[in-house]
Amino acid sequence: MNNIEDILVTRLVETYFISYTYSVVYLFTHQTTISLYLVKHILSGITRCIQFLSAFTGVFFLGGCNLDTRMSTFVTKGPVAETQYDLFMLTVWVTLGIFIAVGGAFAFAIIKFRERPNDDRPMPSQGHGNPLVEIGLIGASILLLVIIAVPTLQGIWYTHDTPEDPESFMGAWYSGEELAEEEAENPLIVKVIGYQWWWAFEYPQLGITTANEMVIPAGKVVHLELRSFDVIHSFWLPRIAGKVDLIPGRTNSMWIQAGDNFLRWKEKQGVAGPKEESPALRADYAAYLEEEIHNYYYGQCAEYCGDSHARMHFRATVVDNEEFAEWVIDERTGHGTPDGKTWDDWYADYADNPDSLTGDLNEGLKLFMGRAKCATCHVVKGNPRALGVAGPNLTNVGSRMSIAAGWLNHRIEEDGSIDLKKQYDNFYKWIKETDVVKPGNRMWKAGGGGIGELIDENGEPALLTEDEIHKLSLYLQSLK
Amino acid sequence: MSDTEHQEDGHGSLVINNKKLLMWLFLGSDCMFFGTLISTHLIYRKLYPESYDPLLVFDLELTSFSTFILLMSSFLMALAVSAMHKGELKSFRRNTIGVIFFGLIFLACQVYEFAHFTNEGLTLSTNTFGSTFYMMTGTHGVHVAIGVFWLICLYFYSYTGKMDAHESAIDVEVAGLYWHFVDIVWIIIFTAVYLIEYIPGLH
Amino acid sequence: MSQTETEIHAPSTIQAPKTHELKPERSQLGFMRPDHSKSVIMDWLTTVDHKKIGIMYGTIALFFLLVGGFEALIIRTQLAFPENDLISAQRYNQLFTMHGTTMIFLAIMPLNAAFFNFLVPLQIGARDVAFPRINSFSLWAFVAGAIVINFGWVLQALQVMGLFEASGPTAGMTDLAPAMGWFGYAPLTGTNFTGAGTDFWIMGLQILGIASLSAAMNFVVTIVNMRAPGMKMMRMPVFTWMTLVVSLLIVFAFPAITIALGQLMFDRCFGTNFFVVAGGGQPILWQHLFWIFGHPEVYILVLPAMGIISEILPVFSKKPLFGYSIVVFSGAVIGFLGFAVWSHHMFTTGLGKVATAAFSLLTMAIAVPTGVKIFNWVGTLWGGRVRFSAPMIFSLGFVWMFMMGGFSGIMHSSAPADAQQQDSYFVIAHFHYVAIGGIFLAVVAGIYFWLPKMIGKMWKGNLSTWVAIFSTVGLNVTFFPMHFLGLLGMPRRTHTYLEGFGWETYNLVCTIGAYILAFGILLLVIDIIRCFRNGEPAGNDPWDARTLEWATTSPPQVYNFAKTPIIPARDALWEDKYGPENRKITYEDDHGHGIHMPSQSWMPFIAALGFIPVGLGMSLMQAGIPYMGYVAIFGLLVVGFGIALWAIEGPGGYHMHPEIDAA
Amino acid sequence: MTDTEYTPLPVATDSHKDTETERYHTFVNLALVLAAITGIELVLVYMPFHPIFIFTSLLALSLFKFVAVVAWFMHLIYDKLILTLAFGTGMVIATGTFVALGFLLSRKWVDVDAITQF
Repeated sequence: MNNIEDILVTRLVETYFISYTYSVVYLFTHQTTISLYLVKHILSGITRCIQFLSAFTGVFFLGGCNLDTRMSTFVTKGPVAETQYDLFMLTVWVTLGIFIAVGGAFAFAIIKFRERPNDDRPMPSQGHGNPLVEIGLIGASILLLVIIAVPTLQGIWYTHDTPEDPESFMGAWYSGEELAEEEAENPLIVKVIGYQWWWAFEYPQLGITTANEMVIPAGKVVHLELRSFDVIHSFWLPRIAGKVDLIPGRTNSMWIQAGDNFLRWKEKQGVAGPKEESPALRADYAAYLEEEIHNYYYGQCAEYCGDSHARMHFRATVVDNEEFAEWVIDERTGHGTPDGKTWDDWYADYADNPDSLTGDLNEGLKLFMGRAKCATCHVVKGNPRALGVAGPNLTNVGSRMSIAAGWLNHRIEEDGSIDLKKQYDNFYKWIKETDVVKPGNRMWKAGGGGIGELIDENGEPALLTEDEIHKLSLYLQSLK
Repeated sequence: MSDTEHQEDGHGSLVINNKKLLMWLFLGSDCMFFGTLISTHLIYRKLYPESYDPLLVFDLELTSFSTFILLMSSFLMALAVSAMHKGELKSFRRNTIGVIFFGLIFLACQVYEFAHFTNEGLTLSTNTFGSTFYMMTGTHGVHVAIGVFWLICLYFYSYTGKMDAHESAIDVEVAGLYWHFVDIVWIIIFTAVYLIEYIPGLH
Repeated sequence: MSQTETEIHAPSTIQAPKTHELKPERSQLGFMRPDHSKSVIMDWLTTVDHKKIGIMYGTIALFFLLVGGFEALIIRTQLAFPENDLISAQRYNQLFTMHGTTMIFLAIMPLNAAFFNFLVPLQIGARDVAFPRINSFSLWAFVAGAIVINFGWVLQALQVMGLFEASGPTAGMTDLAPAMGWFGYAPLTGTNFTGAGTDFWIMGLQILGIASLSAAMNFVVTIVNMRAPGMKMMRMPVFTWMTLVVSLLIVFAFPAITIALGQLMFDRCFGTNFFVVAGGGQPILWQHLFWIFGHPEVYILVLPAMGIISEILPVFSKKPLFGYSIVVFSGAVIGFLGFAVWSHHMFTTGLGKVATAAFSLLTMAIAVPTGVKIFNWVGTLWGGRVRFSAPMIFSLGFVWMFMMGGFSGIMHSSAPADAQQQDSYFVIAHFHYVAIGGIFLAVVAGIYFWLPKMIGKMWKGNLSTWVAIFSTVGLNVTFFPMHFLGLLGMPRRTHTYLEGFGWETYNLVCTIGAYILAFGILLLVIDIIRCFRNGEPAGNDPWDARTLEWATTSPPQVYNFAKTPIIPARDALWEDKYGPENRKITYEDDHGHGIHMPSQSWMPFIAALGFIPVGLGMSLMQAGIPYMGYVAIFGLLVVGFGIALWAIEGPGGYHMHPEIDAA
Repeated sequence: MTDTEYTPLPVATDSHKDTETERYHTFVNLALVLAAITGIELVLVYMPFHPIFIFTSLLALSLFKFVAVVAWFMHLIYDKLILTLAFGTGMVIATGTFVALGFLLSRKWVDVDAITQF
């Protein structure tokens, strides 16, 4: 091998080492400035050429390096995700240590012991190893793993069982009515059921069901029961908790909590004594929930579940206790008819004299109940004849920030309100081309019952017209 | 049969006959096959103890009989291998035909059992019990059938005059190992699948 | 192929002491054996020579590596931009399923098998493997499995060209290519969710399992029994040791998947309830059975890579492997522990606290022997004289990248942390660092190291450096950002994603990286072709190597060693070259008998090809096409007859007399 | 082997014959024992003992039968250790897997509503 090649290859190896140290290090420097200084000291002896390379790597990652994103596991908003994140960072620090030690030794060995041109060193000694070194290294690696293992075990125990937190018992915070006596000592329970490709959220204690967008109170433990209707799905709300699978034939459970409870929050604030209690503290705590926790969270199915797996999102809105109670009442009440008639009257007119029901909303409702066959699969609370359970519950669908299991969004990110124009477009798009938005969807083709299979009296295909879709969209938008 | 090609070219470190080692490895592997099948069966039994009562169809007398038959065939197989090592071709044939005969009886019992169970309403698709039971015992039955076929081949091969006490003894021994394995699998199945169902009040 | 040169090197029989013409003889069936054929095709189809079989494994595996890489490129292109609609969701799902299946079963495993086949008999000083015809059977069964598994693509291509339509008798042919992920989680593999592609996948994997099992048993017997005199277990090269461990893993792990696939096939074809929820089936059981196989499979893939590296590092440091016995022992421990950690793939399935904790700790435990290997590699370099030849560059890259993959592995072992990482792009990053940074780089290192031995030609020029630069840079640009993608919440196996989740830049960078990596692989292919076409003769020992395979000619003669070597020490060739007098290799006298060579045979080829009608027949029968059950039975008969005739035809064999050449 | 230079070995040496005869007696005795054990098993399940006792006894008896066949009929005690290792590894892994699966899959999380078969 000639000289130039030798140098080239040495450079190549150096480049490996340096660019890797730097890029891994960059991840951690994001956390604290202290570590940045530390790393700077470690890197201080490195030449200009290397600094150029690091700068290159830095720019490369800086470009896309915003860790506070919608589904980030870095910026956590709940004790479960926080525990998981802390453990992750622990493993990161431990492996970083090993990386620096072993990688350093490795790089040193490569550079120090490389063959030089006209090398006249004697033949390396043909030693077969050193038992003491071996055993020492094995011991050291076991020790390092114990550092990870102990908190891991604590973490497993902490994140596994729903904690008995008196503040989270329904009786302690839920102000709404109609709560069975024995439920007062339970946390809020939500049954999560996965379907291809949407989510049902049932609140058995409150007798309500919603779909794709769950609502939970801030700072309270929520117990989730996870089931699947067809194939395996996985419930993942990254900022609040890691995932647990929904497996057909089996019931899994997990617990989530958006934001800390009062006790944990106090500990983090460094307030002396767990018994410490004062209205001012309570107010601070409420402000913490209000500012940091009340929000709209993004989740997604994390286990491959067929064609439209990528489009199986869900959302969680975290609200305060009062808002939660209001939301429950809203859900329970459901919807009346478009022009305030009773449902009985409306149905009487619908049967005898449908033409008397005019206006876009009434037309939309007629389609909903009739030609478009929506009511065979969807529930709209209040409407006594919309009782189908094969599809998502549409009660208050107009208040949701997204439709089609989170795929079509109309939330204005700045203030969290609904973009009505966008919402209309989304409904329109969804009804018009369900199969394009979500390939394989049963709303489009359900073996003869889907809206992509609608037929007229002669058995000819007769999809919904643009006008009909327009009216249906308006009607659905009015469900809020 | 004569699968080993050139073990003679193996060198001084030859530890053990190639074919024999191959067969033992296969049997080790087969342990995992049957381990998986039996695990599946027992796990579903454990998960759904009430879903099906196998005593509705099981017939312990018949199963014990076929177990006994299989044990005895294993005994005869051991004698056949021993005879082959001693170079007693006649004794080998006598014992082998006995093994084949017993193997066929076992298969007949199993066919009868399957037919009987099906008549009683237990099929592959009735429930998990049916699925796991038929697949497990069926796989075992296929093993027995292959063994019988193999022994029949060896039996007729012994008339070609190409058998010798050295290489053919190994061939017979390997076939014998396979046969014994089929027997021990049945020993486990007999206890784990049949007998324990009869213990009163275990579930 | 230049392999025909081997024939020219074959000893000229005219000079043999007994005038011993090499002519084909009749088998016990009365057919002419296909030995000494002038037809190259016939020679390769019927060969039982482990070297030719190895080369065929390697060639086919490289082809599938390119196929799988192409599939990956389409996947990455689709993901370059949010809400991209380059390909449909279904096509994307087929692509990632087949990408995984192809890479694992049709690229990496056979690449490893190529090295096993070519090297193990040479490294232990044997003439061939213990059962040469079973070896040939394994190769062709692998080919049959590959055809069955990829048959869906063929049909789909025909469909696109308008030559095939799912109607009439073929109306049941939906989902032509498999689309349920390479671990096929039930119940997505059930008949209500997926179509014919799943059947091709099941049957193809089943056939590949038979191929792997028969090959693995063969290698165990070979390594245990066929070692040259003096080649004690603790004198074997580490690569041979890893082959032994991997073969045992295959022997004990594959039955689990075979049974699971059998149960699944019964569910689909005969209405059983193993994984059908309504009938009481528990889909979770599939996951357990799959990973009982699947985790050892991970080590089946990676241990040979570790073996290759353990061979190359000593050669280019001019030092023996540091801590040989502990490297060997840790390999065995990894293999054994590999059976006890399967549920760490299932931390999110709700195993319960105790089981989660147990599997979490066991997974951490398995990091220790893996770490030991890395320490020992560093120890090997330490104090040596490191030469940066092509194989060494890739080996050093391997240690580096494999370490990265190992670290994210440790992160996974902490079950609560894994709850965030599982099924996200973080996992993708982890196992691609292991698979590309680890296995692929090691295999490339192995190709650069051993190709001169295989074809007798030396590499030309320095393209290898560029291969190294492009593939490692490409690999890192592709997969390093994926750690962030996963931690920012992007689930794997999603055919598209919405804007606004902070994933756009990372995905674009990953895609660019994938093309850089692809360019590196393209350069590799070019380099291999250049070596074949323009390589200078390599000589027996171009790298100043240490192990026995370098003691024979390049390429080795059909009989490997003219005389059986007697091995006095570990690193036999090195001791022979530089060691004291009492450690030189001596050779056995063959007493003028010549070398007994096994005869070639058509039967393994025929028996293995019978698997194609079995696989396709069963799959198409499930899709409801008439008479396909008979096709499957016909295939089974072909397999059965092939094996029976193979048994009856007798092993045959002939003698060669290389001593004249050797003199 | 169709090796032309192959010379068939003498059929068997006397000592070889003696060991085979010795084994013959072992085999006969073992066959009797195995038959007897099967009989005992058969009776045992109908005995009014505690189920756990019967279960344990059955386990022990079938284990004995298993080991006996493997050791004597299959010549494992006469053969090289490596064969025991090859088979034993398979047995250990299979048993371990079975036990682990038994612990991992339990009735308590079965979603009975989803199963329509019964």
